[in-house]
Amino acid sequence: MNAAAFLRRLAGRPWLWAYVAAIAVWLVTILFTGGRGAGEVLTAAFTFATFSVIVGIGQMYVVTLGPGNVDLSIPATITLAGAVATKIMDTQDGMILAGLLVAIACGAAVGIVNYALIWLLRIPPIIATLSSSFLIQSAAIAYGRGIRIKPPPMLADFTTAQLFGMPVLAICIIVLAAVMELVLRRTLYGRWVTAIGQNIRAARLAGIDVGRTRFAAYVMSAVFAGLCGYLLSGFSGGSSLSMGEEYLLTSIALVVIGGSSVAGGNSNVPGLWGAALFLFLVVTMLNTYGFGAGMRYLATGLIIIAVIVAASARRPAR
Amino acid sequence: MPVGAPIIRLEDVRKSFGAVRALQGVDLACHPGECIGLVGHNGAGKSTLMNLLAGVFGAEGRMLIDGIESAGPHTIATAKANGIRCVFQELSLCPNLTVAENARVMHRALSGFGWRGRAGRLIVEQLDQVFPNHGIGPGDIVGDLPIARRQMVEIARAFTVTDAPARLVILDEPTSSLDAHLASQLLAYVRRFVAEGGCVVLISHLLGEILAAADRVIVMKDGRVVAERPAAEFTRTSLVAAMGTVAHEEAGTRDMAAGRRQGAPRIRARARTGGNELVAHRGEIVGLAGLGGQGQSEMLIRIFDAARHRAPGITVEGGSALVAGDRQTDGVFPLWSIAENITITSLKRLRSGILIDRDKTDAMADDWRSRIGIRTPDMHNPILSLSGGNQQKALFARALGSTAETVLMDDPMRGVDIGTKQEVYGMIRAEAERGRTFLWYTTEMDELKHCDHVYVFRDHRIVADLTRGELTEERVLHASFEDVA
Amino acid sequence: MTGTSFARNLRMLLPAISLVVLLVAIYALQPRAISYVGFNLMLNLAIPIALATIAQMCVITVNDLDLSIGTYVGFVACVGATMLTGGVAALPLVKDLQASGALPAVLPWIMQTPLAGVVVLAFGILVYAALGALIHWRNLPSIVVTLGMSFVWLGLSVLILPVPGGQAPAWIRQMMTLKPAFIPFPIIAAIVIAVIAHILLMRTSYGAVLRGAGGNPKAIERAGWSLLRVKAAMFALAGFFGMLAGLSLVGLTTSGDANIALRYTLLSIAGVILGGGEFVGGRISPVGAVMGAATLTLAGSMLSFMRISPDWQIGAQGAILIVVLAARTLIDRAERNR
Amino acid sequence: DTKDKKIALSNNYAGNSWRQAMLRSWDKVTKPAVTAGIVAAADPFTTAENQVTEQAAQIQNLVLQGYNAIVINAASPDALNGAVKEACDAGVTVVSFDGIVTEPCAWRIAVNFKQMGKDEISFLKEKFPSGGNVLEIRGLAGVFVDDEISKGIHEGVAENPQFKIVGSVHGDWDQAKAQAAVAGILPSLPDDIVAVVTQGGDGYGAAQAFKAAGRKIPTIIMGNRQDELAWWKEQKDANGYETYSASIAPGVSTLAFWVAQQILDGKEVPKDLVVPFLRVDQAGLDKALETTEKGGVANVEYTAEDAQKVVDAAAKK
Ligand SMILES: Nc1ncnc2c1ncn2[C@@H]1O[C@H](COP(=O)(O)OP(=O)(O)OP(=O)(O)O)[C@@H](O)[C@H]1O
Ligand SMILES: Nc1ncnc2c1ncn2[C@@H]1O[C@H](COP(=O)(O)OP(=O)(O)OP(=O)(O)O)[C@@H](O)[C@H]1O
Ligand SMILES: [Mg+2]
Ligand SMILES: [Mg+2]
Repeated sequence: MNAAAFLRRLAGRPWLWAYVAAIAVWLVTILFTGGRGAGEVLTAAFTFATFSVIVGIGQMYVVTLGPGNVDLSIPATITLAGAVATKIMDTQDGMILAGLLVAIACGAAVGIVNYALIWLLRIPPIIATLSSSFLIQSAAIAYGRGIRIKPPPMLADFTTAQLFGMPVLAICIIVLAAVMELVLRRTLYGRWVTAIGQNIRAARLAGIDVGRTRFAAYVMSAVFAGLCGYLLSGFSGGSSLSMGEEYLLTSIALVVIGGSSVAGGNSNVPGLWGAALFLFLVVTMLNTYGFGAGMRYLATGLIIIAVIVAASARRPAR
Repeated sequence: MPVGAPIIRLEDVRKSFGAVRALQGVDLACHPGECIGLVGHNGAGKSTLMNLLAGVFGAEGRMLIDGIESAGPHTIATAKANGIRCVFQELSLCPNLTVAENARVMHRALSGFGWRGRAGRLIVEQLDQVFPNHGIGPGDIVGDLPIARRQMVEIARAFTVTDAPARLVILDEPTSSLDAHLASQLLAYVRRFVAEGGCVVLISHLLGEILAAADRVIVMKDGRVVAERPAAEFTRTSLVAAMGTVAHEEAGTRDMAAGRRQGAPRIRARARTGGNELVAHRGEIVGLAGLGGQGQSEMLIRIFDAARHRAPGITVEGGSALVAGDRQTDGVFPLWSIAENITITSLKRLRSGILIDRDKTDAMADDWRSRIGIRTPDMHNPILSLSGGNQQKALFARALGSTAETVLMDDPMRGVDIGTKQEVYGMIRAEAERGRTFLWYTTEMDELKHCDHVYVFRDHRIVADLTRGELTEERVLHASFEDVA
Repeated sequence: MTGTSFARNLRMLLPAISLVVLLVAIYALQPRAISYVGFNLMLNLAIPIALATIAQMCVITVNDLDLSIGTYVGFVACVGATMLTGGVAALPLVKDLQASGALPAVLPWIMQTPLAGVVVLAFGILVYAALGALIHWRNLPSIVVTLGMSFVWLGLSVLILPVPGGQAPAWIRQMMTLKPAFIPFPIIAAIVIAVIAHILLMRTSYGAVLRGAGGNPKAIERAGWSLLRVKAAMFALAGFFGMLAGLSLVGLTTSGDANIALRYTLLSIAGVILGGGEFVGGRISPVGAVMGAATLTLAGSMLSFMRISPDWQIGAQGAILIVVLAARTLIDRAERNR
Repeated sequence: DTKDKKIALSNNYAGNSWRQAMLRSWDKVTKPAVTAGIVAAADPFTTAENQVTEQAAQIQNLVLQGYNAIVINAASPDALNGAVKEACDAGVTVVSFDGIVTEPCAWRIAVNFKQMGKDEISFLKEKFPSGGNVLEIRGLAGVFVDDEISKGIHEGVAENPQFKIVGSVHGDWDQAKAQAAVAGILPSLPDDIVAVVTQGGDGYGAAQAFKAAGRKIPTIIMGNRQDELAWWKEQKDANGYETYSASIAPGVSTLAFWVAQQILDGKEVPKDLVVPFLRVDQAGLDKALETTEKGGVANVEYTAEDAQKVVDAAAKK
C-alpha cells in the first residue's frame, strides 16, 4: 500500500480528528513555554484522561445502542462506589481487592437498577438514569456523609505510579481500551450492540437477544463507573461526594468528540483517548495562557465546535 | 402509440455513483396519454432514472421539458412545477403526520386558514377515486396504518392536484405492498388517468401488471435500455427473454403427490383470536395467504419469537430465521456493509476462538453473492448502495445462510426481479428438500403455487387450509372475503 | 384502527392525568397549597421551565437535542438583568472602567439605551438559527454542537456578569408578578404558552412541514422543501422560546446569574418526555410539554411537603420521576392488554 | 416566646463534606432545641441540584408550609431575591448565612470573604518578606464567594507587589478537579513557586499535584479539612512545614438558627452580622486535628448565648 492510500484510509477514520486536535492544542500549549515542560504536560494529560476514558468506554457502549440511550448515572455511581470502597478498605492494604470487588458490585447493582427501570417500567433511558442518579447520590450521602477516608497506601501508590513518565494506570487503561475495541469490532456482543443501535426492530428480527445485550451494556457502563470511582479515590486521596460531578458531561463529550455517532450503531474506542487528551489539554492550554473563566468557557466551546465541524463531511450535494 | 409532443424527453443521460455506473446513456420520452411500463432486473437503473425525472439529483445528458431545455438545473421544484410527480420505491410519507398533513406537505398551495379541511378533502377524494372503499380517514396518523394503506395514501397523494397539474406520474413499484385486489384497483385508475391525457411510468417486477396496464414497455439492463416496444408485442415469455433471464418458469413444479406430511410437526401455532391451527412439518413449504394485513405477519413474528422464548399456544422446534419484506424498518442495518448485513445471524459459526474471523465472514458473503446474484463490485460496500431488490436478496442470504430449521418469510419478494425470483424459488425448494421448513406469507397467487399447502387468513385468524391440489385463485379469494366464505 | 387511536388518545391524556394525581396528593398533604396564593407560589417558577421545555421540544421535533438550552437561558437572564435594563452602561465591566476613570462618569445616550439588550437577544436567536443551518449543512451531531455551545453561552454570561447581580427590567418584573383576579397568573401563562405553541406547531400549515421533517426528512426534501430552512426555523424558534424563558426567569429572580439555569437542560428534556413527546420521529405534544413542566415543578413542591429525611431528599426527586413515568407505562400496558 | 414557631433550613447543595458537616451541626443543635420546646420545628431541606431556580421554588414551598422563619444558605446572592421577597411579604423571617442574599428584607450572617483572601497574602508576606511566585486556585466561576475571595487575594497582591500570581486555575471547589487543573498548568509554570493560595478545601489536591509532578511543595494555604490538616501535620513533623488554614465554620448554620429564633422572639437584631472565619495556625494544629472528626471539617457550633454575643456586638457598632 502506498503512502497516499494509507493517508486516505487514515483520513477516513472518525477518531483521527480528536488526535489531530489534541496534538494541535498540545503544540500551542508548549509554544507558550518554549518547549519547557512538554513531557510533563503529556504525563498529566494521560494521568487525568485515564479516568475519563474508563467511564467513556461504558458510556460509548450505551450510546451505541441507539438514539436516546445514554447513562446519566455515571457521576453518582462514581461517588457511591468510591465512598463504599474506601470505607470497606479503611486504609488497609489487605483489603484492596475486596474494595475493588465492592466497587464493581456497586456498579453492577446500579446497572441492574437502571436497566430494570428502562425495561420493566419502559422509562426512557435519559430519565431513568437521571432519576436513579438522584437515588444513588442520596445513597452515597446516607452511607458516607461526605466523610473522606484515605485509600490504602498501596492503592494510592499504584494509581499514581509512573513508568518512564507514563502513568502505569494509563497503560492499563490503554490495554483495556484495546480489549474493548476488539470486543466492539470482533465479537458477537459488539456486533449485536452495533446492530441494535442501527435498527432495533431489525436486530430483533435478525435473532439478536436485544434485551440481554442492552442489559449488559448498561451494567458495563455502571461497572466501569464503579471502577473509576475506586481508582479515583485511590488517586486523589479518598472519595468525596462531588468527585463524579465532572464526568457527566465529560463522558458524553468523549464519545461524540471521539467520532462515535450519537445516533448509535457506529462507534470506536480509540477516539475516546484522543478526545480525553484533547479535553484535558484544552483546559491546560487556556489555563497556561491565563484566560479568565469567561474567555476559557467561550474558547472551550468554540474549539469543540471547530473540531466537530472540521471532522464532518459536507452533506453530499444533490 | 405516442400521442402529442413528449412532456419530458431525456437524451443520452448518464449517472454514476462512485464506481457504479447506474445509467450509461439512456434515451426516454414520455408522452401524454400513455402508460409506459419499465422493467429490468434489480439494479438495472430504473429507480435512478426515475429519480432523475423527479429532480432528486442531476446527471449528465440533455433533458427537455415540453421540448425546451431548462436553463437552470432540474430540481424537485421545477419537476413539480411542470407536473411531474413521483411515488418513490421507499416510503416517502411522514409517519408522524396525519394523512391530511401528508397531503399538505406535498402542496404548497394548501396553506392559510382552513387548510386542514381542504387537505383532508383533497386526499380522501383522490383515495376514493383510486381505491374505492379504502377505509382511510384524513385524520389517521400514517405511522398507525399498515404498510398497504400507507402505500395507498402515497399513491393517491401523487395524483392530487392543487396549483400545479399532474401530467406525468411515476410509480416505482407501487404494488409491492398491495394485494391483488388493491393492485387491480390501482391499474384500473392508471388506465383512466391515461385516458384523460396523463402519462404514467409504471415500474414493476410483476410482468402481468406491466402487460395489463402499459401501452409501451421499456426494458432496462445494466443501465441501458435494451428493448422498447408496444406492450401488445410482448408476451410474458418474450418480456422475460428481453430482460436477459432464461425463462424456466414452470420448470420445477413440485411433486403433486406430496400432499400433507405425516409425523411430528415442527411448528404448531394458533392465532390469538382462535381459528384453525397452523401446522408445519419438516421439509414443508407452507403458504400464508389472504388479503394484506389480515394477521399473517403477526403470526410469523409470534412464531419467530416462540422459537426463542416460550410462548403460549405455539411450539417451534429447531430455531427460526426471518426474511422481512418491509426491509427499511425490519431488515437492513443501514450503516453496515452488505457482508455484515448478511452474516449477522450466522456469526456464531464464523468465529475462530471468540473472535469473529474476517476470512470466514468474507467467504460466506462472497459465496452468497454468487449464489443469489447480488449486484455489487464489492461486498464491503454499504448496503444502502444496493438497489432495493438487491437489498432484499441480501436479506434472503441472511436467512438462508443461517442454521435455522425454519425460515419465516414475510412477503419477501417485494421488489425482487423475476429472474432472481426464479432462482430463489429454486433455492427454497432445494432447501425444503433438505429438510428445512418454510412459512411463506405472500399476496401473489404465483408464489402460492410453490407451497405444499396454504392457510388463508382473514381477520387475524385462519379460515381455510388448502392443499396444493385444491389451490386455485378462486378458492383463495373466496376464503379471503367474508361474504363469500 | 380505533384501538390504536384510543390508546393514542389515552397516552395524550396521561400528562394531564399525572398532573391531576399530583394535585390531589398535594391537596392531601397541604390543603392550603391549593389556593390562589398557593398556585402562585408553587407554579410561578414553572413558567420559565415550560418555555424552556417548549424550546427543547422544537429541537427534539427535528430529531436533535439541545444541551445548551440551560446555559442559553442563563445567558438571556444575564443580558436581561444588565443590557436590557440599562444598556451597555449596566455591564459590570463598563462600571469598572468608569470607576477606574477610563470612561466618563456620564455616558452618552447610545450606551444607556436598552436597545443594546434587544440587539443582543436578537443576536442570540440568530445564532440559534445559524446553528440549525450548520448542523444540517455539515451533517453534525447536534449533541456535540450544543454541548460546545453550552460552554459558549456560559462563557458569555460570565463575561457579562462575572458575579451574580444586575436588575431585571421593571416591566418584566411587573408582568411576572401580576395578580389577576380569580385565576393565578402562572396558570394563565401556562395556558397561553401551550395554546401558542400548539397553534404554531400543530395547527399551522408550515408546522406540519416542520414536524414532518422529524418524521421523515427525506420525504420533506422530496416534496421540495428546504431542510436547511426547516432546521434553521426550528432552532430559531427554540432560541425564541429560550429567550422568553430567560426573560421570565429574570423577572422572577429579579437579577441575573450565569449559573442560574444549568438545570433547565435536563429538566426541559424530562418535560418533553413526560409530556408524551419522543426523542426521534417528530412525535411531540406542546400541550403535554407544558403539563410535563408543571408536573416536574409540582413534584418538587410535593416532596417538600412530604418532609423526607435530608439524606434522601435528593433521592426522592428521582423516585418521584420514576413513579410518574411508571404510572404512564402501567396505564399504557393495561390499555394494550385490554 | 417561640415555642410554637417553626423554622426551616433551605440548603442548595449537599455534595461536599463542608455542607454535610453544616447539616450535621444543624441537626445536633436544633434537635435538642425542639425537644426542649424552644421552637416547634427546625426542619432542614436540601435541593437535588445546586441550582438557584430549584432553591427559589423550595423557598416558596416552605412559605406555603407555614414556616415562620427560613434560614438560607443561598445558591446566589441576587437571584433568590424574588423568592425571598415573596417570603418576606408573606410575613416570614429570612436569615441567610454563608451564601447570603442581598434582598434588604433578609438578615445576613456574612463572612468577610474578601478579607479571607487578603489574609492569605498577609500571611505570605510575613513568611516570605522578599515575595515570590504564587499559584491561585479558584472556585466555581460566576459564584459570588469565588469572586470575593479572589478579589481579596488580588488586592493583597496589589498592595504587596513582591508577590506575583503566575497562574490561576478554577478547581470548582472540587478536590479532583483542582488537582487536575493544577497538574495541567504546573509544567508551564516557573520552578520557584513559593505558595499556593486557595479558597479552602483544595490544599490536599494541590499538594498531590505538586508531588506527582516531582516538584518541591510550596506553602499551601489550607481550608480546615481534616485530610489537609493531617497532611500538614505529617509534613510539619517531617520537615517543619509551615502554613495556616482557614475556612468558614460549618457550624455557622447553628448561629443562623439562633439568630432566627431571637428575631422570632421579638429581639431587635441588626440586618448585617459578621462572623469571623475559623482559623487554624501552626500552634493550634494539633488541637484542631484532635477535635476534628476523621475525614470531616474543623468546626465550631454556636449556642444561644454565643448568638446573643454576636448580635450584641453588631448592635453596638
Ligand atoms: N445512492 C446510491 N449510491 C450508490 N449506488 C447507488 C445509489 N443508488 C443506486 N445505486 C446503484 O445504482 C444501480 C441502479 O440502482 P437502481 O436503484 O436504479 O436500480 P433499480 O433498477 O431500481 O433496481 P430495483 O428493481 O432493485 O429497485 C445499482 O447498482 C445501485 O447499487
Ligand atoms: N459546589 C458548591 N456550590 C456552592 N458553594 C460551594 C460549593 N462547594 C463549596 N461551596 C462553598 O465553599 C465553602 C467551603 O467549601 P469547601 O470547598 O471548603 O468544602 P470542602 O470541605 O472542601 O468539601 P469537599 O471536601 O467535599 O470538597 C462554603 O462556603 C460552601 O458553601
Ligand atoms: Mg428500484
Ligand atoms: Mg472542596
